[in-house]
Amino acid sequence: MKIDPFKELNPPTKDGYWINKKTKERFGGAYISSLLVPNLKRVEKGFFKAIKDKKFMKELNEELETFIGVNTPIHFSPELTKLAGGEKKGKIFLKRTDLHTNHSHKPVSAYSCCKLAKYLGFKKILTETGAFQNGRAVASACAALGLDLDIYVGANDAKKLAINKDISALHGANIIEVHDSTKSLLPAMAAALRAFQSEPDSMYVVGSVAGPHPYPLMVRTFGSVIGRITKKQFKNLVGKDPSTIFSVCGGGSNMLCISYPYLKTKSTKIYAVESAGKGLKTGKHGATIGGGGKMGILLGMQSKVLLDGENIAESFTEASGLDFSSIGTEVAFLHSIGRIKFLTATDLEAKKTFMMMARKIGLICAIEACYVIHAAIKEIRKIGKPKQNHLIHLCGAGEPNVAQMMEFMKKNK
Amino acid sequence: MKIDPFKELNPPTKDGYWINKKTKERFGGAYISSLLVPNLKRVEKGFFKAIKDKKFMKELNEELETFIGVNTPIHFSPELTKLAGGEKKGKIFLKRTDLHTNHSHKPVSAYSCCKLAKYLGFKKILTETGAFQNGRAVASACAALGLDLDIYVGANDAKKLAINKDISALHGANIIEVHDSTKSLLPAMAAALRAFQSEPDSMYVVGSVAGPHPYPLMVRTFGSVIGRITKKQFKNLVGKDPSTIFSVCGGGSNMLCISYPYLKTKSTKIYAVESAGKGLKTGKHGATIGGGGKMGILLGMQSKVLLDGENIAESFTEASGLDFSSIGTEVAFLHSIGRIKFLTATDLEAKKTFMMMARKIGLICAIEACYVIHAAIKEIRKIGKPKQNHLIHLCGAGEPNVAQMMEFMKKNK
Amino acid sequence: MSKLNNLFRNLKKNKKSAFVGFVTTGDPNYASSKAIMKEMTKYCQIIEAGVAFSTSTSDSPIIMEANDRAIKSGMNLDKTFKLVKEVIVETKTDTCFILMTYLNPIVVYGIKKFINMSKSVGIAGLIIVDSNLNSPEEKLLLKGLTKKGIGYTKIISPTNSEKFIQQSIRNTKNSFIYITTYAGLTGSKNVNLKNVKKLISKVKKYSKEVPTGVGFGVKTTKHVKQVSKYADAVICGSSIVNKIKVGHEKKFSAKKLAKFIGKYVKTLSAGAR
Amino acid sequence: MSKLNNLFRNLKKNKKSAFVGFVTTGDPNYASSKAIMKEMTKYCQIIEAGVAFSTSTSDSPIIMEANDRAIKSGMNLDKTFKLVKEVIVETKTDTCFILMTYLNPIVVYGIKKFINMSKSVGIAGLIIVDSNLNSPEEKLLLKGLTKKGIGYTKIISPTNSEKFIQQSIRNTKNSFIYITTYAGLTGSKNVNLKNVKKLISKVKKYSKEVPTGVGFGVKTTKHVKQVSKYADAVICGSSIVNKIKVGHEKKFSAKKLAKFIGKYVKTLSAGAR
Ligand SMILES: Cc1ncc(COP(=O)(O)O)c(C=O)c1O
Ligand SMILES: Cc1ncc(COP(=O)(O)O)c(C=O)c1O
Repeated sequence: MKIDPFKELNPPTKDGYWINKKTKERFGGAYISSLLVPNLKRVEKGFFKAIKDKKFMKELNEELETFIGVNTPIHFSPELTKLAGGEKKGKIFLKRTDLHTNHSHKPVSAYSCCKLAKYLGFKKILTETGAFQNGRAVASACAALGLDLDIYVGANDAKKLAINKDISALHGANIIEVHDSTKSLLPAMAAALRAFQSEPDSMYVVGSVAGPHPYPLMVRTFGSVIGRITKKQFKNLVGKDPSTIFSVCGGGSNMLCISYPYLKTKSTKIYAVESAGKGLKTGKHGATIGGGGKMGILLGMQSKVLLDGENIAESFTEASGLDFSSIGTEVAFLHSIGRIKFLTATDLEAKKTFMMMARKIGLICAIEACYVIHAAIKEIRKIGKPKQNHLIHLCGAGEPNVAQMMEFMKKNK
Repeated sequence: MKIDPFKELNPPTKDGYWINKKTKERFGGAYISSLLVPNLKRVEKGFFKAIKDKKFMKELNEELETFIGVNTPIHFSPELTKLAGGEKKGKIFLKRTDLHTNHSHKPVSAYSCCKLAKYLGFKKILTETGAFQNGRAVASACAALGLDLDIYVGANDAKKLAINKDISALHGANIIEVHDSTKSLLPAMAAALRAFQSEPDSMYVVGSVAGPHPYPLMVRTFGSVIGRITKKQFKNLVGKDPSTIFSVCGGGSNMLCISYPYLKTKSTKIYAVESAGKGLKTGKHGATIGGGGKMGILLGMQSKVLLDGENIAESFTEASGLDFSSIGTEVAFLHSIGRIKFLTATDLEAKKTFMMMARKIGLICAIEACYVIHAAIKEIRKIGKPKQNHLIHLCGAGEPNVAQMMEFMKKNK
Repeated sequence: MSKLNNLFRNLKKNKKSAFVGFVTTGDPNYASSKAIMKEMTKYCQIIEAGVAFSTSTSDSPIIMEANDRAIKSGMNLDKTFKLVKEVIVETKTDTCFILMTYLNPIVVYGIKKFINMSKSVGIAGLIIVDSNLNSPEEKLLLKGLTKKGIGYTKIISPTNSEKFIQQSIRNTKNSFIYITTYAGLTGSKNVNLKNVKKLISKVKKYSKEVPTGVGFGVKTTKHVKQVSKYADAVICGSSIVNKIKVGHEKKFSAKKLAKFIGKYVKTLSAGAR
Repeated sequence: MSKLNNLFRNLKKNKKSAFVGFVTTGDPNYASSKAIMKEMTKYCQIIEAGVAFSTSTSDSPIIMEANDRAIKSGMNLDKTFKLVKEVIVETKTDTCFILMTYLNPIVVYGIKKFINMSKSVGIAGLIIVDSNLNSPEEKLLLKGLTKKGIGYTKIISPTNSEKFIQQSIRNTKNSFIYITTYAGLTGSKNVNLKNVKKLISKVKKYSKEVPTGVGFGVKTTKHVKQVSKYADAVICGSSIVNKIKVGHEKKFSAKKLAKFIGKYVKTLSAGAR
C-alpha cells in the first residue's frame, strides 16, 4: 500500500508550543540548558529539511515498509466484540502493531530518527530506556544504519532480567547504567540528555512524544505513518473511519502515532488509557491525567507532570512502558482542549486481560496493550452503539512480559 | 493483497506417494497401524472437502491475513548484497516471515490445520514439539479457535528453559512430557501419533511437511500461501520471478511453503540448507541429505532417514528446529528428481551469521534462518550473476535463541 | 502347510485356543530374554517376539520401555534372528514364533533377506504394525512370505470399516487375524468383550477359515478365560512385559527372571480353554 | 542598585575577581549544609546555592549525587529559603547568595511567590539552568526579578551562536553572565583557557558592562588563578561538592564537615586575584 504523505494538522508555534487558547496553558517548548541549544537547533533544522526532502522520505518509507514492516493488518475480533456486548455495541478491530520488527510501535520513530541522524551526519545515537522496548528498537535501527549507540538505563531497571536488554546488547549497543535518583527511567532520560550536551557528534533519540522541542513534534510526525496507513486500511476494510480509537498512554507516542491523522476527523472519538497501577486512590499509579498531574517542566518540556512538592513524583505501574511521571506535550494539549478522553485500568485488570487475550484470542500482547483492551471493552459496553466500529491499538507483543505473567498464572491457579 | 487460490502443481498418488519415475523410489504413503487408519481417513477426506469449500477458504485466508499476518514484506538488503559480492552477483532479498504472529512460518499451517480440525468437528488437537516453535504456533491457534490442546514434548526438551514453552502454557496448552527413547523430538512425534490412535475426538497436527499421508500434502498446501503471496509480491517489486530461492530445511516445511508455487518455474533455482551441526564428518549433524540419509520408514512416512543400523540415528544440531533425523516426503522426492539442490552450514557458521545479522542488518533472526543466510551468501558469491535476484527465506525471529547467543557472544569477546 | 495353519487346525480339532505371549526380543538383555523365551515355550502355543524400534507409533509406554531396554542392550534384527533360532534349537519346541515389528527395520535390512532369514531360523509368522494394506512393501512381503510358508497377520480394531476388515482378512495369510479389543494403545485399557464378539462375528461374515487372535488389554487369567471363549488365540503383551520390568528392576539373574516370568505366564495361560 | 552590581563595582575598583563557591542546599542535610555555608561566607564573595532537583538535565554525576542526598534529607524550596536566610542573618555576611535551580520547582512554587520569597530572604541573584531565552517563564522572571533588584544570570558556552550570546547578554540583568569553559557537563573536563578567552572577548564585543563569571572544570587553586586573570568571577562547583561527599562518607559532624570544607574553599579561593 502506498503511504500517504504527512500533513500537518496540529502545528505547534515555532518555539514548539501547543497553546490552549481558552486556558492559556502552553504545552511544549524547549527547557534546556544553553549548552544543549546548538545540538537541538541542528536536529530541528535537519528535521524540517528532511521531511521536505522527497528522496529521504521515499527511502524512509520503503525501509519502514520492508524493514520495520509498518503495513500490519487490522484484525476484526468477533471474540472481543462478543465480550463488549456483541454487535449491538459495534464491532471491535485490533490494529496489529505487535507485528512490527521488534514488536511494538517504538521502532517506527526510532528508525526514522536514527535515519535522520545519519542524514545529518551524526555518527552516534544516545537514547534512554526503561524496559528496553525503546532501547531495543533504537539498537536495531542503529545496527541497520551503521550508527554507534549508547543506551542509558536506570541501574535498578538494568538489574532486571529482560530479553530486550540482551537483544540490545546483541545488536552491539553500549549499555550505560545510571545510578542517579530513583535509578529508573526518569534519571535515565535526564542522563541521556546530559550526554547529548557533552557529545556534539551524537544525536539524542527519545522513546516517546516527550522531551524538548522538536522531539515531540518529530516523533509524532515520523510515527504518524502508523495512523496514515491505518486510516487508509480501515476505510478499505470497513468503508468509513472508526467511531472510536483506543490506545494506551505512557508518554503517548503509540496513541499519537495511530490517532494523529484523525485529529480533525470529528466522527472519530479518541481515547487514551493510563495505568492506574495499584489503584488511583493508593497513589501508586502511572496516571498523569487520571491521577491529577499538574503543569510542570520536566526533561525539557512543559506538560502535565505528577508532582511531589516541587520535585517529580515517582510513578508506579507493573507495565514498565507506562512507568512515566508525565505525558507528551501535544497529548497533554489535546487532552486540555477535550480532543482526547482519558481512562485508566489497574495493573490487576491488565494482567487479567493479558490472560484473557492469551486464552481466548490466541495473542500474547504487550502488558501495556492490555490496559487499553480492558478499558476499551468496558467503555464500549457503556457507550457502544450498533453499526459502530471500534479500533483498539494493539501496540506491542508480550514476549518481554512472559516471566511476569507466568508468575501471575501460577499464583492464580 | 488478494491471495491467489491454491493450484496443485505436484500431486501425489491417491495413496500419498511422490514417485521418482527413473529410480522408482517412492516418497510418502501412510505407514501406520490399522488403529490409526480411520482417524487419518477422516482428516484426509475432510481436508479435500475443506480446500474445495469456498466459504472455509475465504474465512481461512482472512484470518491468515489479519490474525497470522501472512502479508509480510520482502526486504531488499543492500548490506547482504554487498557481503555476497555486490550487485554483480545479483541483489539479495529477504522474505520477512519472521514478522508473523508467533514469529515463524509454523503458525500458517498450524492455524490452518486447527481451523480444519474445528471445521471437521474435532474438539481437541494433539501435536508434538521440540523447541516449542510448533508448540507455540498450535497453542496460539487453539486458543484463537477454542480448541483444547495436548502438546507432546520429549522430557529432555521440556527441561530446557524456553520462552515459547511458557507462552504455550499461557495459551492454555496442556504440556505432556515424553520419557521414551531419546526423550527428544522423534519420540514426542511418535507419542503424539500414538495419542491420535487413542483419542478419536482429537486431531493430530504435525509441525512440518512430514508424517503419514495426508499430512505432508496438507501442510504444504496450507503453507503454500506464503509462497503464493511471495510470488505475487516479488513480481510486483522486481518485475520478475527470483533467480534463486534459499530456505533452511529441517523437516522442509518453510522451504516448501515458500518454494512450492515456483516448482514449475524453471527460471527459479530452489536451494535447501541443512544443518551440518559440528561438521558433516563428525557425524554430529542434522543433515538428512547432506549427511547421506537412506530410504526408510519413519513416523508413518517413507522418506530419506538418518539411520543407525535398522533403527533411527539421532540427529545433532544446536538449532532445535532442525534437529530431525529425516525430511519431508515431497522434499525428499524433489531432491531425488533434482528440482531442489541441497547445501549445508555448520552450527558455528550459523551462530556467526546470527551475530552478523544482529550487528549489520539490525535483525534478530531465528538461528534456523542463519544457516540459510550463511549458505546463500556463500553460494551466491559462487554462482551469482549481474541482474539476478536472490530470495532468502527469513523464516523466523530469534527471540528463542537469545540466551544461547548471549553465551556465544560472551565467549567470543 | 504352514506351521501356524497346522497349529490352528490342531487347536480346532481339540476345541482349544492358543495362548500367545508377547515379549520384546533382547528385553532386558540378550541372555535374560533368551532364558525367558525358553521358559515361555512351555506355556505358549505362540510367542510373539517384538523387534525393538525406537520410534514406535503404536505401542503402550510399557512396551516403549521394553524397546528402550532392548536397544540399549544392543539388539537388532540379526540378533533377534539369532536369539529366536537358539531358543528353537535348544528347546526343540513346537511353539510358533511370530515376529512383531515396524517396517523400517525390514526395509533397511532388505525385504528379501529378511524373509530368507525368517525362514531359515524357523519363524512361523509376521506382524508388521505399520504396513499399509495397499503399500508396495505389503505386496512384496505377502508374496515373499507366502512362497516360504510363513504366516502374515493383519490387525483390525473396532473403529475399522467393513471394507478395511475385508481387505485385512484378504491380506492375512496362513495365520490368524489380530483383533484389538478396543481402539487405542496396547495395555492402556481393559478388555472390551462386546467389541470382541462384534469383531469376531464381522470376521466370520467374510471368512469362515481365518483364525482369530484377540489382544490389547488382556492382563489376567480371567481375561484370558473370557476371551478364549470366542477367539482362536489370546494374546497377552503388556502385562508380561511389565513383569519383566519388575524382575529386571529387582536385578534378577537371567535364570531367576525366566522362572519368574515362566510362573506368571503359566498362570495366565491356564485361562485359555 | 543591586547587591551583585555593587559587588562587581567594588571588585573592579580593586582589580579583583570574585570567588564563587557552589553547594547544593541541604547537602548532605540541613544542619551540615548550614554550617558549611556559614563557613564558606568567609572565603566566597558569592555562594551559588543549588536547589536540589531530581531530574536535572545538565549536572555532573557529582552534583546529581548531592541532589539525591539533599532530597533524601527532605529539602525543598521553602527549606532552601529558610536555610539561606538563617545563614545570612546569623553571619551578617556581605557574601551574595545566588540560587541555582531548574524551572520546575519555581513554576510549581509559583513564579511570583518565588520572587517575593527570594527578595525577603535576601537572595542576590538567580541562575535557572533550563530557562529558555524565549520562553514566557523567562519573560515573567526577568520582569519580576528586575523589579525587585535581584540579579539574573544566563549561561553561555563555546558552542553557542553569536546570536544566542547576544540575547543571553540581553537577558542577563544585574549580574554576571556565566561562561562555561567547555561544552559538556559541570566537572566533567578540565578548564579550557582558550575557550574562556575567546568567549570573554565575544561577550566584551557586545557589552562592556556585563561582568563575566567562568565555571565548569575549575577544580584547583591553579585553575582559579588562571581563570581569574580573565574573568570577573570564578566558579568552583563539583570539586567542593565532591569534598562534601568525602566528609559525609567519613561521617563528619556538621561542625567538622564545615571546617573541612572551609579549609578547602579557603585554599581554592586564595587563587582568585
Ligand atoms: C508496547 C508499549 N506500549 C506502550 C508504551 C507506552 O509508551 P507510549 O505511550 O509513548 O506509546 C510502551 C513504552 O515502552 C511500550 O513499549
Ligand atoms: C524458525 C524455524 N525455521 C525452520 C524450522 C525447520 O522446520 P522446517 O524445515 O519444517 O521448516 C523450524 C522448526 O521448528 C523453525 O522453528
